[in-house]
Amino acid sequence: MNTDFILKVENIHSFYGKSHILQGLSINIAAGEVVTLLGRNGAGKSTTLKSIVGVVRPQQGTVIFQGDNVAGLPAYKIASRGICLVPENRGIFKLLTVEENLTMAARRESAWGLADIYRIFPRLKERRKNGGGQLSGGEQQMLAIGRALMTHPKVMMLDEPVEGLAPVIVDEIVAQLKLIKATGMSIILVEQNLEVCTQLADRHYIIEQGRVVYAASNADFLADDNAKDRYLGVNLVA
Amino acid sequence: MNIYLLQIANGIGIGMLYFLLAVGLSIVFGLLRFVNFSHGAFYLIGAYFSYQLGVMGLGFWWSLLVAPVIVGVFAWVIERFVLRHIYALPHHFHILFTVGLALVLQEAVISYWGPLGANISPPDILQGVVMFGSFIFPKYRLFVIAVTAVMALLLWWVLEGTRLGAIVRAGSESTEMVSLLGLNIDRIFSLVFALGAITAGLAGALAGPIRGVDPFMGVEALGIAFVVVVIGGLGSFFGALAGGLLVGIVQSLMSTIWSEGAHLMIYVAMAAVMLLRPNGLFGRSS
Amino acid sequence: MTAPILKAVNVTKRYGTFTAVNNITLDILPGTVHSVIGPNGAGKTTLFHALTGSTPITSGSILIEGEEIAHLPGFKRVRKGLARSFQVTSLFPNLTVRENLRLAAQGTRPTQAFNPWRRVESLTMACDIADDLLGKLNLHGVAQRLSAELSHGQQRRLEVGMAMAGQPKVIFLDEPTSGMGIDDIGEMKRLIHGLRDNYTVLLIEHNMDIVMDISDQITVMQQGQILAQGKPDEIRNDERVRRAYLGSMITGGRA
Amino acid sequence: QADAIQFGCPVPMSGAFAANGKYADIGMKLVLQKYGKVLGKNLTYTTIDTEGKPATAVRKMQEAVEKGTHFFAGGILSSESLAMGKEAEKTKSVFITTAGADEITGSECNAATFRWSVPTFGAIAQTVRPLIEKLPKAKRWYTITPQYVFGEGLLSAAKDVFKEKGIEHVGNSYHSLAEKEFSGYLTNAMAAKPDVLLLLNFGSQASDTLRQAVSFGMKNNMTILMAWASGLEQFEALGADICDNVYFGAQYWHAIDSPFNKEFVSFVNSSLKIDPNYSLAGSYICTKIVLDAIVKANSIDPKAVIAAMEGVKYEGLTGTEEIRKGDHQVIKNYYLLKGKSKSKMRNKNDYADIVSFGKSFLPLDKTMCKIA
Amino acid sequence: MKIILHYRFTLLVIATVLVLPLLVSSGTLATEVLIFALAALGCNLLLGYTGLMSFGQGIFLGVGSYATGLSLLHLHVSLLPSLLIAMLIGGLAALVVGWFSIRQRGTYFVMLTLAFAQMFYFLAYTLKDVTGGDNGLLNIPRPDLSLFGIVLLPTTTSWQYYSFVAVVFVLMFWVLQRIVDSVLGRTLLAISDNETRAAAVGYNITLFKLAAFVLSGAVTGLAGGLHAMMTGLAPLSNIEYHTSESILIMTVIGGTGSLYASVLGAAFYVLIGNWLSSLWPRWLMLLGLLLIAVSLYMHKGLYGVAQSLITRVKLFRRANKLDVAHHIDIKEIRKETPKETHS
Ligand SMILES: Nc1ncnc2c1ncn2[C@@H]1O[C@H](COP(=O)(O)OP(=O)(O)OP(=O)(O)O)[C@@H](O)[C@H]1O
Ligand SMILES: Nc1ncnc2c1ncn2[C@@H]1O[C@H](COP(=O)(O)OP(=O)(O)OP(=O)(O)O)[C@@H](O)[C@H]1O
Ligand SMILES: CC(C)C[C@H](N)C(=O)O
Ligand SMILES: [Mg+2]
Ligand SMILES: [Mg+2]
Repeated sequence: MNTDFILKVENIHSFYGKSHILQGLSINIAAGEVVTLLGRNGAGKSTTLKSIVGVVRPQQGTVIFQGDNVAGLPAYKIASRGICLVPENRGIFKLLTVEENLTMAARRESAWGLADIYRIFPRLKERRKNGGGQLSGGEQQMLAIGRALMTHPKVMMLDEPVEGLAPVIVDEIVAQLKLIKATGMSIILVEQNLEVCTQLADRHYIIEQGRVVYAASNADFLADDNAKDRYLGVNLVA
Repeated sequence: MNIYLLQIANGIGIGMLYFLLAVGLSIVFGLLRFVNFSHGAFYLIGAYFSYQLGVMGLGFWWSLLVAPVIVGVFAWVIERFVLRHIYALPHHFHILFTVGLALVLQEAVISYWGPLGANISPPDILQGVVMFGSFIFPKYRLFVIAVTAVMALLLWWVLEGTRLGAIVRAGSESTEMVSLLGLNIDRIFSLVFALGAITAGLAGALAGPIRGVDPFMGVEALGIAFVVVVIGGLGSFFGALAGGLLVGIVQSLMSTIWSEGAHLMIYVAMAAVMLLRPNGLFGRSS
Repeated sequence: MTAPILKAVNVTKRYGTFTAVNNITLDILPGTVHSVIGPNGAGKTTLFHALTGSTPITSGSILIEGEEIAHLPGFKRVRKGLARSFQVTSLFPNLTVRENLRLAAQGTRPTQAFNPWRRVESLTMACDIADDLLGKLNLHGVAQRLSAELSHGQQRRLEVGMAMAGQPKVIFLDEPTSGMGIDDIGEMKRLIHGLRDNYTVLLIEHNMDIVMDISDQITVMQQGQILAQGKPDEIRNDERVRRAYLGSMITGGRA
Repeated sequence: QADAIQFGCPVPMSGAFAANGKYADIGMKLVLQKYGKVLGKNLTYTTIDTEGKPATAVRKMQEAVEKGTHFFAGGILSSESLAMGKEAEKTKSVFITTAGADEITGSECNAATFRWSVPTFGAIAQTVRPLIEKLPKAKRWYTITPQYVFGEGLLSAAKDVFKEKGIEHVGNSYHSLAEKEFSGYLTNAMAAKPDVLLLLNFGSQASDTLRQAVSFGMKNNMTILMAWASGLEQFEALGADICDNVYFGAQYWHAIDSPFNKEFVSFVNSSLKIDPNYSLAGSYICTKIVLDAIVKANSIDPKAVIAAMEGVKYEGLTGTEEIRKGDHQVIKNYYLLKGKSKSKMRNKNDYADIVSFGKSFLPLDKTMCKIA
Repeated sequence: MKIILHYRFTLLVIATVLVLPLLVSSGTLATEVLIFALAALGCNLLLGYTGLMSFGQGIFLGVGSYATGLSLLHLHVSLLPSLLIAMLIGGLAALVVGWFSIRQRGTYFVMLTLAFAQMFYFLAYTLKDVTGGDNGLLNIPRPDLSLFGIVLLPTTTSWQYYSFVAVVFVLMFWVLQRIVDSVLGRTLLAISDNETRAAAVGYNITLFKLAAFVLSGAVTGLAGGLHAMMTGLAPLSNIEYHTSESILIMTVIGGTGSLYASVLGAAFYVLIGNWLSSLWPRWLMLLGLLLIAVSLYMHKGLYGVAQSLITRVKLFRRANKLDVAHHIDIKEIRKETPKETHS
């Protein structure tokens, strides 16, 4: 069982200054799987992603990626091993053109080329010579995902990828994420939008105060209104 | 030939050296987002290293090549082991650090080579003058123009035409994001910092035979570089070029028109540019 | 029929050759919640920037209660009764929550803020507004914390509070719920709904649940232009809007 | 320590004139060591780093006075020396300097201030005049002048000589004290086609101008004269190739053929293994003048010492020197040197030959000095 | 007790002014400390409270000393009016410099102030009929403090002058402390925190920053005036780049957390500089190393160091006194400890 997981996070503790955010959190993800992290604002979802990729250094616990403990390595080393985080703010380089944003991230061994990205996000091709700062929110999100693909990740982590996007764009992005999933990519998704989560994910974790308080497969979770209610306050039961 | 034309030609000669002096400051400044107050000190040690290598018998050409490289390595070490740790701080700490480093370097130069300056002779084939009609130009200054022009092309290509250049520009916006893409931004910053120092060191080594070396040449150079960058625009390669040439030409022309004010006029030119284009000739609006 | 409190006439904003807002004319009636929706990049935020003076407009005219304000810089429009929140949270991170609100309240009387001698506490008006808002925003418990230390949801609430503190006539909210948890969203919805009693609200929002529930009027933008305008029901049933924007409506949960 | 005689050496130890300060400091140390004790009291001195800034100089001088120092020899820059002269008068001390500005023993002179160096009038008279004599065909002269009192002083003195001798002054370029790039001025000078290029700037600026002039090939078609060279260290910095065939004016040169100088040079040679330069020699002789006056007055009361200095005649570095009572100016020789090629140098420091020398000073009534 | 706490900084400054003469034997040196402390206060007003890093403070010190010098020499005014003129001219110069540079932010602003410093230097250099050029203005008198012909405070000796400067300094400190605690001070803090937000809630940020700049210029001008009287001259070097640099260094060494930090910074810089320069001609190297050390290890400046020392002493004492409450105390004290800056 153990060997099946491409990424195993075990009992990590992370801090911002003195405040103890992650308090012994453990999750894992198998190759080709999509899991979501759910939870209220401030539960520690983003912090979990940051701790995995090394932007926040976990002070305890292990992050086993493909059999090696990567906890404590600098972010760029973890990223270059194949864990790519698309952060909440998307991190588009405003001074670079769309195309430069993509090409600078390219890896020689990457299965994803510029043409592949343009095929799934034709809008980016239209705006390829524009500066990254001139894109709308949705366009930026597409660029961020496309750029992540260029780094040829084995695990892609998306932090609220459809936050603030219009429904049609959300549909578009969800559709593309399904395609990406179909290529066998492992994805960790942090998302507030339950609809998006349940459409994409195989399993769900709910995080509360820096700990996993609930884990279930997609089907179980869909059926469990109680859990949704209790942990997410969706008020479906009432 | 008309004296003004002579002065413009001379100004171009001065200006290209100013460009080389300022461009490193501008690159480091625009990309690493901090003011390197030790840039002048790199110019200083570039000049002194080439002087020292010359004294040790390495010959002009090798000294010219090796001295900037030593400066670059030195800067790389400083960046790699010290400077790096303060990037996250407010920018007055960067200024404080680099001002401190400049002082240390300057005083170290005085301690080792003494407070007196020294002379560097250009190699024999670059001695003497070239005549264009009645127009006289020292061979060595022509050589400087040629070297700086080549450097300009090289730098431009690296920054705008290569993936490295794109990464460097990206890094100036968000280092964290660059690392999230699996790129070692720290190495790139060290590289850029060293590159900036190399250009300054080269400028110093080139300036030696024109101006000699003395321990306070760094302070003066830093002042000029600032004016050039302000005129040209923060972080802009072409800005440094335009600014350098403008300052050189203004300075040169003014020495015929109103010699008392030649130095003041550099600053007046700067004020004029600031009024018309607050971000400098080629600056992006902040 | 009441006169519009805010009128935009043929407002155009270009970035270089790109027209982000194209010849928009809008009437905002007092005491209403007027939502602006539209796909990403439609120009909603840019329209807000143009109306509140965060960016100068290329052409057109903007009238508040009949007075032309298009030429005024942003800080002067505040005195005419405009206030805004930002799509990306923009607070004074190193000041306390209460001080954030106090400063925002003070902004309508900036000459007082020039006083180099008066103590902050003696400006009772601004302090009272701030204390009052702390209650309304449910931020009493964190009043003395630095705003940087708040959770995202709390910061978003404070962001809206910053706009309220100026006691404006028209309040511009740019996606106040972006990135909020589900329970916080409900609270935010009530908060915005309550604003209608005292202010005129101009709202950008992607959460259709909120938009459809609390709007009096909706303007749909696409590619810098107005696509449709009307009451929530009209918009919900407008076929063009459905096609261009609402899609399968997953964003609003099961609205 | 309390009854030691305390000296102050206020010179720039840091900053652009640190080189001068360094040697001046050595000069004072040497002479105090040599004297050992005076009037049965120990001699002590403090180096005061003026940083080249008048305000710092004055502030530190005030501090030294508060600690009981009343004899100061130093001041390299005109501005700091003028300011310290004022302070010396206020604090009833004695100050002797080697700086350049005429005001020190001219319009700003005072009872407490003395100056060893020859003012601009004499520097021009002893360089421009002999050169005109030597080069009767050189009728067109071009000047390059730093824009401050010292430079203006040299320039106006030169203009007077030009007028008198019927020389055509074909142009002048002013430059600021911060200038390092002289090619613009030199381009201008070349266009004027002068026979002589007269450099009126000082220190590293003079070196830069000369160096750049040589690179423009100007040595080939005109004669170059640097009216006020700073001495041996400048030759060392420039090297023999550049100095070859160039004329220099100098306050002091280690090869001066006077009995006291010979003694002094061999003393320095033996104790430091170097030849003395102007800063070292100036500081040495200035301090010596004060020491001798203390002995003569048999008192350390500054007033008495001043009285003892006034009008005194002594064997100095440039031969017999005399302190003029009316303006506290030392009447001494000024030298015209000519640089020689490396092959002709007999030893490491034999950069130049003395071409001529002499004493030229404005008469007292023209100095504008009124010592109350 | 509350009052003491309220005026703790002003009281601290009074104590400093009284203790300084015991530490330094020279009145001139002590006076210089206070004068540069004043200049550093002006700089801190910008750096610490408005978020503006000015590399042009030397301009205001320089014009302040010229203003005092010229008014004493040519207008024959008395002590206080001449200082008032220095403040006025300092403020005016700041208005001009600020007008052009304040629209720029961050690094670009730094460069502009620096370039202006150069420009004013060359202006002063070129206008030698007014400023005395390189020689500077000489013979500036130092009038006694008198009212209607009655001498209230003579300023002849250096210690007499020190007492006068000390009074002026304490007064100015109190005023400035009051200003940074005022509505204006808080608004400036807010602007330095987030300009966009400040503009969006109605503040004319350019105007506010300009006000801070003018205030800073006036304070620095006053320092320049006092300095001119102290040395009896207004030299060109007061307006140099180096002066601007020193003022800035003092401010940063002191720390920007509080106005009192600037007093510490100036005292440290002036005294250490004075001491080191008498020990070793290459003392600037030590200064350079010190600057590097501050930027690497002492981000809150001397003030931060002092603060944490005090905290530690308190902690130690309390821990000894009350063993039982130990745990709670440590927590409480932690809160007071300045937050570490993350690098
Ligand atoms: N840079 C930071 N410094 C200090 N505390 C932080 C920082 N970033 C986050 N926190 C705190 O850490 C906790 C977890 O934050 P995190 O961003 O991981 O939450 P989240 O689950 O992603 O929430 P959201 O849904 O709002 O994005 C919160 O209490 C937050 O206040
Ligand atoms: N500073 C700018 N320069 C050039 N183009 C810009 C600039 N700001 C915005 N744009 C462009 O204007 C268009 C409208 O952007 P705007 O931010 O107003 O969209 P929006 O409707 O608010 O979208 P979202 O819902 O994603 O926030 C976008 O295409 C964007 O790329
Ligand atoms: C020493 C002097 C001859 C020249 C010096 N530059 C001065 O200012 O006076
Ligand atoms: Mg998050
Ligand atoms: Mg928007």
